[in-house]
Amino acid sequence: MEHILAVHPLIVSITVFVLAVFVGYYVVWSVTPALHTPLMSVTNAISSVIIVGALLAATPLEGGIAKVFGGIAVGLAAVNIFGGFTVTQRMLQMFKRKK
Amino acid sequence: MEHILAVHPLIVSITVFVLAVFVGYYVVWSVTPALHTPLMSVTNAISSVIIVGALLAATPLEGGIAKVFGGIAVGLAAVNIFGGFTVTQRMLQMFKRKK
Amino acid sequence: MSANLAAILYLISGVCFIMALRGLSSPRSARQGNLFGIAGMVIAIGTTLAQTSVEDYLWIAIGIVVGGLIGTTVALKIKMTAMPQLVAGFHSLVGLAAVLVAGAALYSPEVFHITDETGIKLISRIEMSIGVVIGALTFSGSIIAFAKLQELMTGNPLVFKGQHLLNLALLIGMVALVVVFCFTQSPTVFWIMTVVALVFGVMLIVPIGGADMPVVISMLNSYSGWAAAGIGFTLENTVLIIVGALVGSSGAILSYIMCRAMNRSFISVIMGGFGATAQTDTGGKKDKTAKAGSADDAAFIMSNAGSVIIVPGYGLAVAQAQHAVREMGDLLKKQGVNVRYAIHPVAGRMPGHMNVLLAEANVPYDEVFELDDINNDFPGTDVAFVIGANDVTNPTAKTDPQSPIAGMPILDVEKAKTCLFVKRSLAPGYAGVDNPVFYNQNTMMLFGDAKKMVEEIVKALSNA
Amino acid sequence: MSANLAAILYLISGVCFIMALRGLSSPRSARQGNLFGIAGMVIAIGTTLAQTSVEDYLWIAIGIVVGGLIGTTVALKIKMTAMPQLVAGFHSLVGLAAVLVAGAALYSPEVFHITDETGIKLISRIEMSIGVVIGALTFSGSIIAFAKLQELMTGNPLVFKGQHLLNLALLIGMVALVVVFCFTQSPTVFWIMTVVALVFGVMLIVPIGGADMPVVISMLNSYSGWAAAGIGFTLENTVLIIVGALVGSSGAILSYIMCRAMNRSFISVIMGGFGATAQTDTGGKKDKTAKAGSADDAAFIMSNAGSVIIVPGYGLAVAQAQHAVREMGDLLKKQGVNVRYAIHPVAGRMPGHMNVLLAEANVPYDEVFELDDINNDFPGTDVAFVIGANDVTNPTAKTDPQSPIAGMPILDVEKAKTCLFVKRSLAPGYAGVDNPVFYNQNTMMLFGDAKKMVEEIVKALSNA
Ligand SMILES: NC(=O)c1ccc[n+]([C@@H]2O[C@H](COP(=O)([O-])OP(=O)(O)OC[C@H]3O[C@@H](n4cnc5c(N)ncnc54)[C@H](OP(=O)(O)O)[C@@H]3O)[C@@H](O)[C@H]2O)c1
Ligand SMILES: NC(=O)c1ccc[n+]([C@@H]2O[C@H](COP(=O)([O-])OP(=O)(O)OC[C@H]3O[C@@H](n4cnc5c(N)ncnc54)[C@H](OP(=O)(O)O)[C@@H]3O)[C@@H](O)[C@H]2O)c1
Repeated sequence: MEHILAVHPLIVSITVFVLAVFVGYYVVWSVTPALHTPLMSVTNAISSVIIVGALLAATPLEGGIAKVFGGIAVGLAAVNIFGGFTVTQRMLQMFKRKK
Repeated sequence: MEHILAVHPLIVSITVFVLAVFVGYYVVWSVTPALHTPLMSVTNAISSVIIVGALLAATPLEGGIAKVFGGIAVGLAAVNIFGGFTVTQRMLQMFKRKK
Repeated sequence: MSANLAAILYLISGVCFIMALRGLSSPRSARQGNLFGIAGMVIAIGTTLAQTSVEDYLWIAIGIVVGGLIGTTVALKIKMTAMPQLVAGFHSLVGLAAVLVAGAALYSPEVFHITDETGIKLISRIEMSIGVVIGALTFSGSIIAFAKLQELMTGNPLVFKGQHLLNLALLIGMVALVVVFCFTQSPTVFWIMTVVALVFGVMLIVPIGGADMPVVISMLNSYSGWAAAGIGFTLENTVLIIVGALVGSSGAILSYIMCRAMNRSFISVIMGGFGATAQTDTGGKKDKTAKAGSADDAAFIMSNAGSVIIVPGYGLAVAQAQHAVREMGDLLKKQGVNVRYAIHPVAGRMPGHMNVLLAEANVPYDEVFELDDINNDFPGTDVAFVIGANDVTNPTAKTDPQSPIAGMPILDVEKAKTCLFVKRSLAPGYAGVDNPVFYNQNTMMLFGDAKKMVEEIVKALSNA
Repeated sequence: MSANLAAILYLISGVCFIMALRGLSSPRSARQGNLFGIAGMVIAIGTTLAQTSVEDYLWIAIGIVVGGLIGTTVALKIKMTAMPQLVAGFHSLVGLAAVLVAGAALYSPEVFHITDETGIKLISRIEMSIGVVIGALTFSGSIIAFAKLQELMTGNPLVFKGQHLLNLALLIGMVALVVVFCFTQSPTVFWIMTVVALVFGVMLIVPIGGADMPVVISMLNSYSGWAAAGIGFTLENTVLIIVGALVGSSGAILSYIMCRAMNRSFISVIMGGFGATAQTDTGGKKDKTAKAGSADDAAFIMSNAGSVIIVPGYGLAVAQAQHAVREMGDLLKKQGVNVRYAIHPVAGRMPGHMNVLLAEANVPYDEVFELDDINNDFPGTDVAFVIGANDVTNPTAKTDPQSPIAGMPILDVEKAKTCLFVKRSLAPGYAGVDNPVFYNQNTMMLFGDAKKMVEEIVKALSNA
């Protein structure tokens, strides 16, 4: 019997990835065409979750060049996160029903 | 930084489960209503994948009562697997387009 | 086989099962989907057998051969009208298998790698007890559902005083026993718990009327899925978790779809006794008269029509009239009539019931339409030919908010120029509500068994 | 924070992102979806910061405040018509951030726990190089796309001899450098590889015409998703993997939808030069004459109509005429005219472009219909008011299999009783194909800038 504990972490990642691709496939197809532009801007915002990697690089006390890279990456990702969610919210706020 | 290696296997299972529930939700809603009866029979067949557990119990050389249980469970699951896929196939074969 | 390879194979098997359900999104891809399902099962079994811990193949060879033969034979012999029973019967087996697997884990935990210094791991004890309880109530509940559908016992809801109290007591007892087992690991407690769950399963289903069984079956299906996922957690096995989630969602969604299409709450179905309370609603319209007609009349009307929409219902299944209906449709088409079929989401007694029957009779699926796709066409249609259906055409659902079917979407057959009803009497259907369409000016009742009546119409059409 | 808790929180964050996209299935749930997205981001960042390894908050505080301010300001100031540029610009930042994260991992691998006795783990080296290459080409490619859309450089495809050969050479060079880096771990090789990827990104985008940019942006979006998933593999981080898969699918599906709606293959878009080859197709019909009309004529026709369907296209965005159109629609509605909007899936220059513009002008979304939902209504409609749209109404798509838009579904405006076209000339649109509807008996051209023309119609309607 296989145990996930004994399994290489890469395989766990692959499992998560494969299932997430299925979820992504279905969830994107279910987006209504009228909201495809907000979809583009919101995926832009959420793809900035790579800020997680940038934070790791930017936060050790001693980090040398990696720390500089991390700090800049945090800034760039922040532009996207704030910009992406804000512009999406702005667009979505405009979609109204008939009063 | 968390590492999945260092993470309890239960949490890995939960991750897989949560994603699989999303997949299940979408994939079932996308089934056409005309095929809801075959859906019932095919889910019946695939839920017999618990035969995996039964096989583990049935196959050690020495197993005592567990081995008996496992053997019977293998048989029951087999009824479902063969029966479920066969009857589904029979039903699906009947769905034809206009010639 | 290395643990890594096995994990990858189990994942592939899980993906195969996803593809199996995905295939059902259209009749074109459905058969291929089923093959995916079979492939997934072969991979899962093969991977397990290729593990080094497998030593003795005898038992499982016997189990697979005997079980496989029985399953295949039943599946090939069964009539399409008996699908609800079959599904219920198969379900009970899954439940029992789950109980046995949990039992095996109790006696040989080392095979499942679920031991630690305390004996069986605590988390595994919890998972095991949940698995056995759900398995046991799925087993006994499905048996009762099977018996009701097969008419081995009365389909009437069995209700008695103190029922809810008894159920509550059983539930509390079950939970208490689970807790005790988790502390003691006692096999005796384990089996008492199992027996209580078996009784609980029976008590859960007896108050539910035979016709509500499809909802119940889906619910049990859902339970068995979650049970499989539970075993998946115990074994840390990806494919079991994936399948569990798929089956669990599928059952839950189907129950939801059925309840929504009937406009009833899931709770009210589970509490039972629906048909009984509703029947009182029928009076009032009895003084009106319905116009009755003959097979010849029907044949005449339809052969002069430009378009006919056939609306099948539960009576079609009872009378096994699907082949006769197809024949009638063919004759009409040959005379240049545009023939289509309209299927209500809860026509018949299980989801997709009518579609399977029509498919069995070789009706091409592109002549068969769902409610949403055809309902607007009734006003422009010459004849609505309703056969063995009743509730799904009852406009009371729209007009009377007190009616038990209030809010249920219906097929607007009354808007067709002429409306023909094939049934044996003016009796109401499943929901027990009188149908005002019977008494309309443009309605003609064709009293008789659905199959016989249609065969007579066929005869009349061929002679003309 | 324990690794287990962190893993659970990352999973929750991933689920939030799934819910964010799920919200977009309807305008009603979309804003709530966006809040889910924000919550997911907060959880992901919070969880990372709560890890014990975080020691110095200064840099990141500066980064988040400065970046956040810039991002918010841009997002609040940007015009809705500039959305394509904005998305391209933001994309380039994600690409650059990915390059920097990979660079940081190169210099401080221990922070990322990706070291073993050989230095950086082999698998992480592979993942890193894939991440940096995709990140770099996303960065430079998006910059070019931005420049073309913002008209900082010509939107024309830049094609030269030996282009494909050069690209092939770059691709091979890149792969070779990845292999060398994986063996040597040399930072020099890493940066050369990055530079080659940057050049490759530029070369990939220059041959593509400005108007094909939306497909390209989606494609880059998809790439950046897969790059994020790659970093997720390196960090074994669930939320990165989930987001990567979501974004990757989203970009791929949007490119696919656009290509399908234009009836072109993805490959042909990427190979570039579409507009150029098509323009030859225009001749032949030039001898026919189109009937021109004035704003007063249009106002007269529409105020006497029972129903008007407004078909907006790219010209509406160029002229920023959405507010004027809404005003016109309101006036017509006040006069009892049934006003609706029909949106073609590729009207404008990015998916959903027209919907956003109309929403900006306060057109309620229940007056706005997708092609499939309204196309059958043109025959019963009095006036089709086409404003700044061309290709999406061109029946050549159905009649001429040689046409570059052959097979693209179109809005059947010509079937309306009267068809009004607002545009500046008889010039063709994006695809360069002449539109025969201009010359129909029941068509009237309203030559002029879309905004000015509609404002004049509004004036005429208010005076009448
Ligand atoms: N499909 C599902 O998933 C599902 C699940 C649970 C419940 N239900 C419920 O089942 C009902 C389905 O509606 P329905 O319109 O299909 O059926 P129905 O309303 O139950 O009516 C069936 C009719 O068929 C007639 N009939 C019975 N045997 C016949 C025979 N041999 N020949 C001719 N007619 C015969 C009966 O009238 P006579 O006695 O006069 O002949 C009866 O009125 C709905 O109320 C639905 O909520 C459906
Ligand atoms: N939406 C997407 O995602 C997407 C992506 C890539 C490509 N495309 C392509 O873009 C095209 C979209 O079709 P479409 O019908 O919306 O646009 P179109 O066919 O490009 O036509 C736009 C028309 O607007 C007119 N126009 C331009 N500026 C104007 C102004 N200021 N005032 C009035 N009229 C003006 C132009 O004619 P005049 O010069 O005579 O004024 C032009 O013919 C399709 O071919 C589609 O394949 C779309």
